[in-house]
Amino acid sequence: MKPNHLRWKIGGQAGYGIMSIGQTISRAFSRGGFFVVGYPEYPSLIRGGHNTTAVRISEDPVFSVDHKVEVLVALNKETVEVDLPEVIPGGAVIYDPSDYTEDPIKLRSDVLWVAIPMTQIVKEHTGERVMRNMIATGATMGLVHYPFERLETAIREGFAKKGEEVIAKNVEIARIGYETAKESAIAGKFPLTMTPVEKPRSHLFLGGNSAIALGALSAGVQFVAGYPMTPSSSILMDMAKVEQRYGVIFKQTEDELAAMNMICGAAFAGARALTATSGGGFSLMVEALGMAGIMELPVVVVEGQRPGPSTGLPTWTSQGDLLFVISASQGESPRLVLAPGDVNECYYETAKVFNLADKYQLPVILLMDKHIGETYVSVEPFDQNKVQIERGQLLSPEQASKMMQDKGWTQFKRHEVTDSGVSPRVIPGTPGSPYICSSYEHDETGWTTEESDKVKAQYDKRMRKLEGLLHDIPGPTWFGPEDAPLTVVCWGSTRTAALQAMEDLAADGIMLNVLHFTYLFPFKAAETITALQKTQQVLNVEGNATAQFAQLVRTHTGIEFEQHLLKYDGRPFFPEDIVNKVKDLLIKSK
Amino acid sequence: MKPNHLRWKIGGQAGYGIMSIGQTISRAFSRGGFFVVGYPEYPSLIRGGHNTTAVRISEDPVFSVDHKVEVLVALNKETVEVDLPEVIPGGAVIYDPSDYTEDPIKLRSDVLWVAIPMTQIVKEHTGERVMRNMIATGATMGLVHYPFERLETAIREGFAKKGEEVIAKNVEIARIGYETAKESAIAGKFPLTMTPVEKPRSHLFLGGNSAIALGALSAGVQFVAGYPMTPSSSILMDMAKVEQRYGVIFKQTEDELAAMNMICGAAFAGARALTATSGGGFSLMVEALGMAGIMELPVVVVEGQRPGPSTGLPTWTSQGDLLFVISASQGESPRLVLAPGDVNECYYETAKVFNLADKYQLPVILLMDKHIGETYVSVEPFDQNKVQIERGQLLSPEQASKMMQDKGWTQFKRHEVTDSGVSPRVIPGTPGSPYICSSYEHDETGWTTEESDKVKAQYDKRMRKLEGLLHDIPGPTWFGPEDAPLTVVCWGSTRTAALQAMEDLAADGIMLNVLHFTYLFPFKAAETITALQKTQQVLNVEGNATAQFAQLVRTHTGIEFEQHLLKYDGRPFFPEDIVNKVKDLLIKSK
Amino acid sequence: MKPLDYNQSEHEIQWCPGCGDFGILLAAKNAYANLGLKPENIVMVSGIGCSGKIPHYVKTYGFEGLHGRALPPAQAIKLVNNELEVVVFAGDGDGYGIGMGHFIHSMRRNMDMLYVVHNNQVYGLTKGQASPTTEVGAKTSSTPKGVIEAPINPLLLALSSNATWIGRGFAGDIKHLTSLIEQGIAHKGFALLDVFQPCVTYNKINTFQFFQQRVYKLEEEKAYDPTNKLMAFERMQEWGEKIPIGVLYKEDRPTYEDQLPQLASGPLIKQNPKRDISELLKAFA
Amino acid sequence: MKPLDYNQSEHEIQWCPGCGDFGILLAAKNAYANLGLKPENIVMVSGIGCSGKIPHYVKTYGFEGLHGRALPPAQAIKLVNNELEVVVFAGDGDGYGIGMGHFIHSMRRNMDMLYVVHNNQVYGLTKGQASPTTEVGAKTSSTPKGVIEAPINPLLLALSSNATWIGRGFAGDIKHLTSLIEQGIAHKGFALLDVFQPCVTYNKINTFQFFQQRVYKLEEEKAYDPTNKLMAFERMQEWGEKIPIGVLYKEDRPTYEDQLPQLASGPLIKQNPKRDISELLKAFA
Ligand SMILES: Cc1ncc(C[n+]2csc(CCOP(=O)(O)OP(=O)(O)O)c2C)c(N)n1
Ligand SMILES: Cc1ncc(C[n+]2csc(CCOP(=O)(O)OP(=O)(O)O)c2C)c(N)n1
Ligand code: SF4
Ligand code: SF4
Ligand SMILES: [Mg+2]
Ligand SMILES: [Mg+2]
Repeated sequence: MKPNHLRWKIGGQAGYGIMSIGQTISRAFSRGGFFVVGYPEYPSLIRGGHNTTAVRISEDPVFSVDHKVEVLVALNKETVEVDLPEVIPGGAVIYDPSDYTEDPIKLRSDVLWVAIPMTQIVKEHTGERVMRNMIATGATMGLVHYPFERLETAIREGFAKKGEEVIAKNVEIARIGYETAKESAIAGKFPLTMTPVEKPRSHLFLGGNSAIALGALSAGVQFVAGYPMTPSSSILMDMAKVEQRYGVIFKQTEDELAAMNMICGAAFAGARALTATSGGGFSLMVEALGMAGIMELPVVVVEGQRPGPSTGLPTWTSQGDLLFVISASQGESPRLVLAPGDVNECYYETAKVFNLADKYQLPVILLMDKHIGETYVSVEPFDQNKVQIERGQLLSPEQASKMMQDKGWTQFKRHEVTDSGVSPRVIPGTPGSPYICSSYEHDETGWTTEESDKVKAQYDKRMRKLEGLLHDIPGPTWFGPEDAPLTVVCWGSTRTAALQAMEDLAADGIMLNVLHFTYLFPFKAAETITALQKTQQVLNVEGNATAQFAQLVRTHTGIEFEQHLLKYDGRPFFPEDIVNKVKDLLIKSK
Repeated sequence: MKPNHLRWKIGGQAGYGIMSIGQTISRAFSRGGFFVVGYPEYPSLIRGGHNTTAVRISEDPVFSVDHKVEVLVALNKETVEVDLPEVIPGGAVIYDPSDYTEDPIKLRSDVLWVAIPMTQIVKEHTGERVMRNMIATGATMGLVHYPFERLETAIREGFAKKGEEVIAKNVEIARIGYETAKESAIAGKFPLTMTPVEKPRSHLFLGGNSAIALGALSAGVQFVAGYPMTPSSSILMDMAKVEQRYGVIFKQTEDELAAMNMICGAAFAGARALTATSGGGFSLMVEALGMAGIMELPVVVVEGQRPGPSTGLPTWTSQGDLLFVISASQGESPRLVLAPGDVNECYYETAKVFNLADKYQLPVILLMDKHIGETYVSVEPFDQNKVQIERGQLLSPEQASKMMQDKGWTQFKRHEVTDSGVSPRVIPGTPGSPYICSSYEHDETGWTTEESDKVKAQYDKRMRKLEGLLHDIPGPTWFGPEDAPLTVVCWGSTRTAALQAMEDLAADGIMLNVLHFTYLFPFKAAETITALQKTQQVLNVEGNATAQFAQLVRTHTGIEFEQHLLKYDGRPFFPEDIVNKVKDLLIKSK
Repeated sequence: MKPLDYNQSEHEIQWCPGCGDFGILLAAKNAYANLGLKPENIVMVSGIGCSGKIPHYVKTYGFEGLHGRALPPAQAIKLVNNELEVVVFAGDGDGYGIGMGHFIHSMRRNMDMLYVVHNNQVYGLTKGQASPTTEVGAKTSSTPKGVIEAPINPLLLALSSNATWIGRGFAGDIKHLTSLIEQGIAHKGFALLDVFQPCVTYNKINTFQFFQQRVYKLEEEKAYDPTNKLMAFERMQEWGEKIPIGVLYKEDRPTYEDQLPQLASGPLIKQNPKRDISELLKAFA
Repeated sequence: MKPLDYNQSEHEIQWCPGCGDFGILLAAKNAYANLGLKPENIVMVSGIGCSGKIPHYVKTYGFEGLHGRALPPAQAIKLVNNELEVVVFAGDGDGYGIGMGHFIHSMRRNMDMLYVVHNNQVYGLTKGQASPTTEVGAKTSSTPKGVIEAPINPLLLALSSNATWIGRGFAGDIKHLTSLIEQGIAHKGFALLDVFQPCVTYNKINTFQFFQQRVYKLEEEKAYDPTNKLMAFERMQEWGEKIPIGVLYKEDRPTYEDQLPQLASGPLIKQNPKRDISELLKAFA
């Protein structure tokens, strides 16, 4: 145990505030200058089931939680049953003695059992049962000797909207937990202390979904349509909250078919438009995705992956939809697919791809997942000034009429065949250039055609856009020492676990580097080949059963990865998954 | 021009019986012992536009029409404008002089212009304008000195349901065409004669869509649900016609979502079930396709490709949906994908894959296209006795109760984890074994689970089915000489053009062989590698812009094809497309 | 059979304590028992939502399909084996939102089945967004400023779509609900049963109390004639201080399956699928 | 503006000669001219079908989307630019079959647009299958033994779904149809206009003659009050010897867009998308 490094986990039933208390404790430490990352796990139920939130707190940057904790808070017996193995020797378990008739110490004698009579305290102080989490949080702070005022501030902020009475009650009850823990005989035996750092950082503290919503708002999104679906609903609900403040329209639709068709209509009419869904909803958007392709409409679709097939595991994570979104919809139509690697990218890349959508007039698929969407981390505050809004070749009425004159057009050629494949566009309301935007194959004006050469010209023009796009997007990113004997290849959300594993292994003297892909399609083949030439041994890590990214790499480069670490049980990669696999490989290759 | 080899094409407006007359003339020759293949082309309109039917007739087996004809029948001026270049020097154009004020001979002097006053004849004999096609057909027969009785029989059969009066009128008018042509001065100059062969073959004469319907009926299909969509509607309409006769239920649904979900319900309840659609409708089936995967339901989906993206070119052909159907739906679920290479396979493979669907309890996607679906050919009569119905591990109530006893189950384990991945199943109505069939991830009994090991066990079990399946399906097929210097690789409907090209090139002394894939997923990687090792130079031929099959091959074998012939203008490959490309390549490689 | 005989005993039920879904579950089991239905002859089909979990909790055959798509598989099950009793359960988002198309088209077909909609006027499982039956002005996570769309009226839609039996129940009155489920199953044709099913977690307006204070039973009103379409039309619009429950409308119309000669010799899946298509082949000779 | 000014002159119109769609096309252009609408301010949105081709034939902005999905893009277009006149065209298969869900939900929203359904009671473009409005008993390629499902009644569905203007026209009476399209566009809110549109190729029952013999105009009947819901309910069920056309129902209800404070300062797309979200970021600090 290192001072100022705490891995903490709380477990209990749904409805007992497991997620919100994770936020509170995280905020308390974040405000003390710590880096934090928090990861909630919960079943697809409204009440009951086993819920947990794991938080990692450190004075150094942290990327990912893992399956080891210094402190476990058990709000019920089930948590002890399920999560006790994660407590490291010498760690502590904060529990409620009223859950036990016998002393639980016999379950494991190498951990400290910190009995906090939460149920009793709640009763004595006329609190609600849900407040046990607050007592436990107070107790945690007491145990690690963190100043209580930090927690008090966090409570004040978190409950700001609930009024002074609620705040006071929570602070009172948290303080009792704090004192009880601090004064308990056992507390003295616990060696870990957390001390606020000297110069607190002004971190933001949020999950990937929130960052996506913020990024879209910064990018000037004007129209958002969607149908709730875990794990992406929160993006929609965020928009519902702010639509009036920021001049956005959020429309909850009757289904995902409507949502996707709506954003196509909005894009046609000139608005920046977004939808957010998960794989099941995306399945219903597939037809209109192709329409956006042939109509050349800039739209942004957030696809938050969860494990399939079908309804699958709604509240868990996955990287199983990669090949699906790349080839979704009949025929062939261009698109951009990317999967942010961290919360920062969720903000900045979202803002950026609105520009790419406009520049190339095509749909963008932002491949998220439950893990990156809901895992919250501390990040440098987003710099709005870095976000530019570039609408591409969207003509003003003046530009349009000049263009028609210059080119001698009697009819506006919305789908003019150009070298770049991109054609200037106008929006309804522009005088003189009415055109038909059609899902049929068409000629340059939009008129339906079945003539071989016109068909081919349009098809080629559309696909040509991928060339410029490929040039505009970055290739993979290297992390870690250049000459590492082993490279972890990964994409999207798996980066956090890989980076954490890299640090953890470095501590063990094992060198590793990471090659991470955010932009996935069109595929940066040349850059990938160059990058892979620098590797000695490669371990491909991804969250699906058929190594979809490895398939993609092989399709476009011929390169086959020999080692895979695949996970498809709904859990994200934890750093130790990678650590263990790497150790295995290195032993074998010796 | 060789005797007994005729390439014939008729062109005119939609609504002028272009398609049906192609059938009549084909039947007349088929009954005379000839091999025929007929290919209709028409726009997405009910009336008007330019429609054609091309027919190739030969005493030797034929695979495909091409873009050269000995006889062109022009029912309007547009046909001459568009199709005249296809007539070979010395060929004939049958036309209606009333379409011209000047003699059209100046358009091309190297062809025979056979003027048949069709409009006038129709008027004189109080026929309808649509009957001009019959006159032209008679004229064709006269021109090539084919016995008129053969045509008369074909007319009698084709119009059997319309009554004697209609038949008599058509025969009368056809005969006038026949005599007019035969007696015309020009006729004597036309060297091509067609003579019925000695022992007429008892061929069937049909397109791939009809063969699919027949195959499904032979396989005991019991439930068909679908929503009309070109080019697959005819399969549904065929079922509507015979449902009462054969104990099938055909349900036209409100949309494709309903159709796919319905066949899942039907399969769950124990029926053999099928739907047919095109890419747009398939897009709406994607979500339920994944459901069939997780529920382990045997269903058969016919996907008749047409050019996309989106509405695209509804009445034209494409091979653009391959990667889409292979990776369609969120998450990963097993499926079988195949694309019949000819009408024979449409029948026999359809019948066979119903068994595979049942054996492995998964969805089968029969990838068709407009070309193979609607191009009609003469084939050996289908042998129903070759079709076996094997329902796989579908337990009778007795078997089910015995199984429960033997295994000591209190609850039926519908998704029992087995080595093969296949679990015995029961259907509703079976006493003692009620179970829940769920789109959530589940344990062996069907109960929703989120436990890591159970999730993984089910996921693995389902994917394991692909191993057995891979073993049960055939690899690619060779056609032509083993040691050819060039191999055409193709899949699905492109086979016919490839085989015809092979024959045509052989006539020019150029050797070629063809490696054709009917079964596409799971992919026969080992067999493909072995097969490709035997090749010298490879030309990959497919009907899409991104060489999807080549991508598939590279993904699974690492092998990259260097030469591609790709077509995506809605037209199928014609033999001369391949012939020309091959000649090009051979010149270059010299 | 007793209601207990339909218990799916091995697992815990996963609804929030006090949820209206418990009432529907109980009433369904009661009705099955009262009608003496064998567990193996019932298929409970559902979509996805809190409501959609119900087939898990009863020892019958179950099919928990996709969100919004309970009706299509249910119809197919009925068509291929019309000896089965098909009972379909949906949520209001599920059945009246994303599933609206199937709902309307199912009614005009009139296949013999009961369609029970757990109408809690909210999206429960996805945590409280507005549903198509949420009242105007209601503040939800997706409508923080209040709903501005008129809610749908499922009963009126059913009346306009030729449903042959239209009922409404309340999950807080299990005896009455049991009887409605029984009648709905017994009815020959498509029966819609909309059920007020308070969501104790996300709907703080349409609570048990809300309905207890408002509902009244149509069958207690002598003058009400459920075969009178005009009467039904008016009564289906009643909302506010008084809200009618019971059978609002019924009529006799042949079912879809009864018009299929293919089924004269018994359920499709009991017929031999091996068939001789020689005659059909002749058409292509 | 004159009707001719809306002509899309470069290409030939691709419907069968005599098709009812010509009547709708003509009436639409008349109505635009009578209302003095600028071509660039009209967006004609359609689905796929013979009906769906109509935006090609008029010199306005057009959006020919997916089969069954005309309404969703239309609504979005209106929402992001409510200065545009959005007129939506659908087929009966398109709008009432596959598009049923969007239809019902659009009506309850009451956005300001006109929805014209080319009701030829058949699937035209796919060559003559039964549609949701095909009459019972009709033999089509998909129902060779005759339809056995009750057709839907679009007007009743609209009445049950809170549409605020419900009309019916006949493509054989262009003057009357023109006036209905004008009224529908002028109405503030969602207007449904169902149009009898004979398909001369595939529907041999519901021909021009069929309707000429049966239709009568409601506005010629003094006693008919289109604001009376009950009257509308009864009249919408009239079918057989006499069939009413005209405005069957209308009411005033605020439109969806009028309830959006975001639009107070003008259409969304005219607002500056650059915004400062500092305050929002604070919530995450
Ligand atoms: C295609 C699709 N979209 C969205 C979801 C997410 N989802 C699951 S349940 C649900 C709504 C639940 O509301 P309701 O149908 O009223 O059922 P309740 O939970 O209230 O019983 C949604 C949107 C999904 N499973 N599938
Ligand atoms: C998803 C999808 N399914 C099916 C089709 C094929 N399709 C095109 S038009 C049409 C129906 C046409 O009927 P209707 O909507 O009544 O229009 P009409 O042609 O009669 O005007 C169908 C089924 C399609 N384009 N897309
Ligand atoms: S969220 Fe509502 S509907 Fe769902 S189980 Fe809880 S109370 Fe019932
Ligand atoms: S098929 Fe019918 S609806 Fe279509 S254009 Fe012809 S007449 Fe009109
Ligand atoms: Mg609900
Ligand atoms: Mg129609």
